[in-house]
Amino acid sequence: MPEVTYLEALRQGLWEEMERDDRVFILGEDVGLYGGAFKVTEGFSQRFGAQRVIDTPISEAAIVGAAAGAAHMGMRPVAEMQFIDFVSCAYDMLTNYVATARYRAGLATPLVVRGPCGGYVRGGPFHSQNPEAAFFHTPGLKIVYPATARDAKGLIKASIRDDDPVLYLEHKWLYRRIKEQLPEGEEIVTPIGEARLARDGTDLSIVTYGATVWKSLEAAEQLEKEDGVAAEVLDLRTLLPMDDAAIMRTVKKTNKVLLVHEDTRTGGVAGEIAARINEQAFEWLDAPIKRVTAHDVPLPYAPTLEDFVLPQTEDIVKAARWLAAY
Amino acid sequence: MPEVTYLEALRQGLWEEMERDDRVFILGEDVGLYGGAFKVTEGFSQRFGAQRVIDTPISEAAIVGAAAGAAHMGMRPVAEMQFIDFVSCAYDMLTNYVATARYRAGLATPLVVRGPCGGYVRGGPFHSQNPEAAFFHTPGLKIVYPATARDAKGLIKASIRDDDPVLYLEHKWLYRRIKEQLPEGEEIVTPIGEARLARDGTDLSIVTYGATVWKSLEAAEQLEKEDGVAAEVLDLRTLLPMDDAAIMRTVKKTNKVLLVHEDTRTGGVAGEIAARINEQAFEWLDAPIKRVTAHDVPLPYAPTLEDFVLPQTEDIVKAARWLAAY
Amino acid sequence: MASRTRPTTQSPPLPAGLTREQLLEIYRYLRLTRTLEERLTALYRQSKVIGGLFRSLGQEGESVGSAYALERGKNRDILSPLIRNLGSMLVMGARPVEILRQYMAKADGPTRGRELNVHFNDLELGYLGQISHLGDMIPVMAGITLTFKLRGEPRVGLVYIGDGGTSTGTFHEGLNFAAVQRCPLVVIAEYNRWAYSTPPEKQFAVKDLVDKAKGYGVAAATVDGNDVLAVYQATRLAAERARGGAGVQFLEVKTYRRKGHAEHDDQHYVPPDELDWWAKQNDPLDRYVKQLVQHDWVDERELSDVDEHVRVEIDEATDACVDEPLPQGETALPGVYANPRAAERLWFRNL
Amino acid sequence: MASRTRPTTQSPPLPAGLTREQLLEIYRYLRLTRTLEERLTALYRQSKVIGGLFRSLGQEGESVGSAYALERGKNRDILSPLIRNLGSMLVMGARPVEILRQYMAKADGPTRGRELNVHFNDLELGYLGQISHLGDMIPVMAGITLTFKLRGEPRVGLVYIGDGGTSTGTFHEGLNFAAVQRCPLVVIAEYNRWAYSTPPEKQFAVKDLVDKAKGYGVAAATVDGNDVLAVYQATRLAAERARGGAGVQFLEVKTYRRKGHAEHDDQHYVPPDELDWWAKQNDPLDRYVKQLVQHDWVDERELSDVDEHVRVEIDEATDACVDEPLPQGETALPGVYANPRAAERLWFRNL
Ligand SMILES: Cc1ncc(C[n+]2csc(CCOP(=O)(O)OP(=O)(O)O)c2C)c(N)n1
Ligand SMILES: Cc1ncc(C[n+]2csc(CCOP(=O)(O)OP(=O)(O)O)c2C)c(N)n1
Ligand SMILES: [Mg+2]
Ligand SMILES: [Mg+2]
Repeated sequence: MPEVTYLEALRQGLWEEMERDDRVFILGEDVGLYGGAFKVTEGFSQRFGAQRVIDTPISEAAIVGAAAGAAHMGMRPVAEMQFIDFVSCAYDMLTNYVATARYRAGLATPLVVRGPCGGYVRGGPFHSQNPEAAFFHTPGLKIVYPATARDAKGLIKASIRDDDPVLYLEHKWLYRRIKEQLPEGEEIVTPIGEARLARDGTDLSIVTYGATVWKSLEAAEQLEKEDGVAAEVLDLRTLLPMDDAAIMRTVKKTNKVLLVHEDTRTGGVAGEIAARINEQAFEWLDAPIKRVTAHDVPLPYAPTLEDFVLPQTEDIVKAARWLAAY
Repeated sequence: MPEVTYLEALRQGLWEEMERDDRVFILGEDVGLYGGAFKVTEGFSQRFGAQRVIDTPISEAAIVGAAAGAAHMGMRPVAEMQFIDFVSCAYDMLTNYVATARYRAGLATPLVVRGPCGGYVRGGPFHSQNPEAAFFHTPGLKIVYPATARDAKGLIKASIRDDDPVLYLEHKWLYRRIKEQLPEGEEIVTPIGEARLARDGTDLSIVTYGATVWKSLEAAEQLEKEDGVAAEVLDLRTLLPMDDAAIMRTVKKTNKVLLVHEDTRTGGVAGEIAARINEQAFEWLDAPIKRVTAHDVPLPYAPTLEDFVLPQTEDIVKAARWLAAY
Repeated sequence: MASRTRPTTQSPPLPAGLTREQLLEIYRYLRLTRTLEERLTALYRQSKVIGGLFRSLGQEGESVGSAYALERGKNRDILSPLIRNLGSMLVMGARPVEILRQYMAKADGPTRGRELNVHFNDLELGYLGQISHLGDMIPVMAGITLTFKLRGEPRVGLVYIGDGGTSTGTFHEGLNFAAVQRCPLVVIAEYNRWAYSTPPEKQFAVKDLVDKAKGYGVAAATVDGNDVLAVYQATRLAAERARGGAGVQFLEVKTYRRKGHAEHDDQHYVPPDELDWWAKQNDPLDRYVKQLVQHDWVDERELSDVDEHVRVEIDEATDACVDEPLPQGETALPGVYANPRAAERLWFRNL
Repeated sequence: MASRTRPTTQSPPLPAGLTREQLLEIYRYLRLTRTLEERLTALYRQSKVIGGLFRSLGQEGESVGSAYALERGKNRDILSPLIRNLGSMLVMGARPVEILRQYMAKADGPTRGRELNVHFNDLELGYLGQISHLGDMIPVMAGITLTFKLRGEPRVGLVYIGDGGTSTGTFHEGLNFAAVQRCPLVVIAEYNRWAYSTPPEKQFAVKDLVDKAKGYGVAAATVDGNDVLAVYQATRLAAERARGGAGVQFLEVKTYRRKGHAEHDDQHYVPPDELDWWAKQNDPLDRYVKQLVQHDWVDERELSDVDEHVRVEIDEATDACVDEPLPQGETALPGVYANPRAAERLWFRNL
């Protein structure tokens, strides 16, 4: 079985869907001959032609709006944001037009907006964002955030096939860092809305997604070795709709929860998860729900600052120890 | 003491600040001779001239961006969104440019973005929104949301005087519905960041803001009369930064919390509050934190639908009873 | 009927390649639009219309004339109307009873009470309702027409934008995108003197909207918006060019908004005699009727027959729906997703 | 020195109202820009520059020429540079050591490691760093220049936008806003053939950027961006017009981006001999030097003196900061608000 990176897995998923379904097409800035800023669509233009891999002007609102129009007509557009930070320019279009189209007016709007997000790469405040919280509040959208190569592939395929608009967040720190053996020939489709148990444990649960899945796994290893604490790690994979059942399962099993995300704290997704656990499993809690997140600042550029602001493995370890001892 | 509406109180506050400080100016669509879609700036253009009450093109991003530029130069701009729903078009400008300016670059950006928000008025999905959750996740912004005439006045004055950018949310259902006696001559300035105890109680705490403060007070009356339950009502007034101390005070007093907001549930502000209570007062909780919110749908137009989707007094009563009995 | 009394050979040549029946049909749509809006005004005063009421008085000509120039039928051309393009929707096949139901938020309305005024669609018939955020429909229509082009379908799209709406970023991004892609899109820019209370001088620094087309490299023209047949002809030409592969066509229609932004607006900002002049000297229906009659294309009795039919039609439509129920509250919940994960719970009502 | 050997009366008239000293100063800024970027490239290869490196090779002329046309000093004109306007910032008074520190994320850099490359400001000196989101600085500069106008200050603003950046909604909204308000704003639109890998044909359907000005009702002109003095003169004229109350001035500069979008970009999409032609035939420094020397405005030794001084200056600046520390982690926290409610807690590190 060949070993593929997270980025290559995503690329494969996109490629296979383009081969399978000629309604699928790609649009975005520099996605054509250049192959995209991170080379996710490298070779696509050569294979599928300029009609199906469309270089656009620097117009995120138009990219998303045009994708919506095409989706209404039965196409399956995949819109790339060069960096996900620029999806903020399409905020109105995505939340007001796209997300409400079915509810308001019965319009089918199957589209995918995808792009590189996340920090740990010294990208500074505008090339490192995690935009999930801004869109998490939008009924009608789905949001997926793969942490593994397998899910990078499985979720892009599921997103393209889904009949709802999906925001697909891919972590640029994982692009080339994560490798996995993926079977050739097997069709990998990760169901949207299902979390993944990334590590079994009994003493406490770490609920997380994206890059911090890996930090959490590292922390869990360390806890096991150094403290004999067995931490369970739940990788949410889909943020909207959220897999409450999987969350409650792990809470009810370990009775202690640590919520971890890379995004800033106030208004982040962890708040919603905390509220849901409270509502659905309050009596099972043996300790307060804890959060490990970024600090509430724009993400700074200097490595020392970025490392300080973003959650690190040792932060997770520390919080988990506190919980374990509670 | 004259009785003034919420809208008139806001108007007075704006007017007084314009009189007091000639760096203050207003810009927005139809704010000049027309006086704004809801007549908040009626008469301002006549008094202060077209240079200080500027009618703009339909360009929310430019309105907010230009306000930022003027603020850098020492002005105190107040930008009106005709309906707050359109602030989504300035999402990038407000979150990326305005909110980060001080942190990134030490730029002073004292500006106010204000506009009518909220439902219960049959405005349909695009004239009824509550945008706080989208901006609540933005370090660098402040968000205020008055529920009373006094605070409508006191918070607009505080917002204009604040050295940080403030999103001032005014509820259009309250505009002419709420009246209050306000002393003439007294300077009313409501400190940003301080919640208000709207009603004293001992059995449970309702934490809320905006229009649902009134629904909560109504519910509390009913609970008192019908159940002998004494509900405390905390009006947050400022959402960002949040008054954790006031929240924890009431939680530690009553040990049961109901979070109420008009905004949709998933990703709403209540999630963050739940997480904070959990972190800061877990051991004081005698029952799960409950939420009463809108359903997770775009807000529909028909009165029957809107009333069903938005939280009503009876919903609060019902949830409070459940909590009281827990 | 009337035509029998005068053999067609004696009639002057018919304009714009239209038949007599078509001329009458255009008249019918004009009258239908105006009468329907008058009925809506009456219902608004009775508080039966729930939200705001937006009139197109004085602009019926450009709406009807431009829509009439499209290919209609199942899965043909598609237009995206604004609040003042009720006429365009009627031409594309929206029925008065749907409009009435929608304004009154009836359970059986096209959006089952979810959306207001003309915000609804029938993509097969060829109209896509706007959302409130001005400008957003331009990128969306760019995407629809991009699809026509990608698939090689001989269809065009048409999108309206107000003088005020041209100031939005989405107008710019969408028009530029469509221009680069040479989408078969007709953009109708409505110069109607007002954007709410804001006059063009405060909205842009060019004189005419057509000047804006120059920045996008698209074909452009201006037409008298209150001359129905001129609008029809100009749009027809634009649509055929777009259909033929000539890319985006920009058409400015000069017209005038004779009512306030919505019914609550008292128009105090309007110069006193302006309204009067447009009502008396430049009403699109009056002008059209004069043309029809002066050229002997139809006779007046035919027109009053239409008026009468329209009145009856609107009466019947009103009677059919005015007492219909509003939707049941619970119907507010489903349909947010095509594939919801599971039945939604009624959280707080389910304790 | 050199001037002593030839009395000025014998010199040909100096161009554009500039003195010999000014001509040399312009040369110094050009050389400083290029040399500083070369140094940054070296530091980038040594991994001392932390993020991406953006070069303005071939565009130094338009940056320096346009900025040099502004009134400089304390609280005079203000410009907002893009990543390829390092030269403009240097002209306004940014110091090479600040640029070096910023690129290397040093604690003593102008943003103390918070922001990257040229994203920093000194509003008193007259430069306002961009944010990454293209187009956003146009509305902001509209607001700055609106303030100049409201206060009656004789100051102008200048904002740069790339050929790609003109496709953004904020470009449109900001330019239109400034045009209506007749803000004293000069917009420099840089046609440099590329937006990342995207050529103008895929970015817009007009031929030249100056065509876009027509949609805004602003004065517009085009200038050869690689002719420093022409850019200086055109900008000077535009700035003086804006200062005089003539409203927004749009100036297209024709130039060419000779390096990739950033250092990592191998430019495989660039036609083979294009780079060569621009390097050999149309380098702004070469052209300027030729002008200076051919007209005998300065002599070559003066130029090599400048080169030498610049080299020393950059060496010293590099030495001064290359080994400086990065900021301490905790310094990441303060300064989000002018009036924070209370000291921020280090939540999860404070258990
Ligand atoms: C992005 C946005 N901002 C503000 C509004 C509020 N608004 C609704 S209609 C209108 C005026 C529209 O003027 P114009 O485009 O000329 O259309 P007209 O009413 O003349 O048909 C405004 C400002 C809106 N709908 N969308
Ligand atoms: C709104 C937005 N979308 C996308 C990007 C990513 N991006 C950065 S530079 C660039 C190309 C810019 O081209 P141009 O404006 O011509 O400037 P140049 O690089 O040629 O100086 C792109 C697409 C961005 N910075 N902002
Ligand atoms: Mg108009
Ligand atoms: Mg360029």
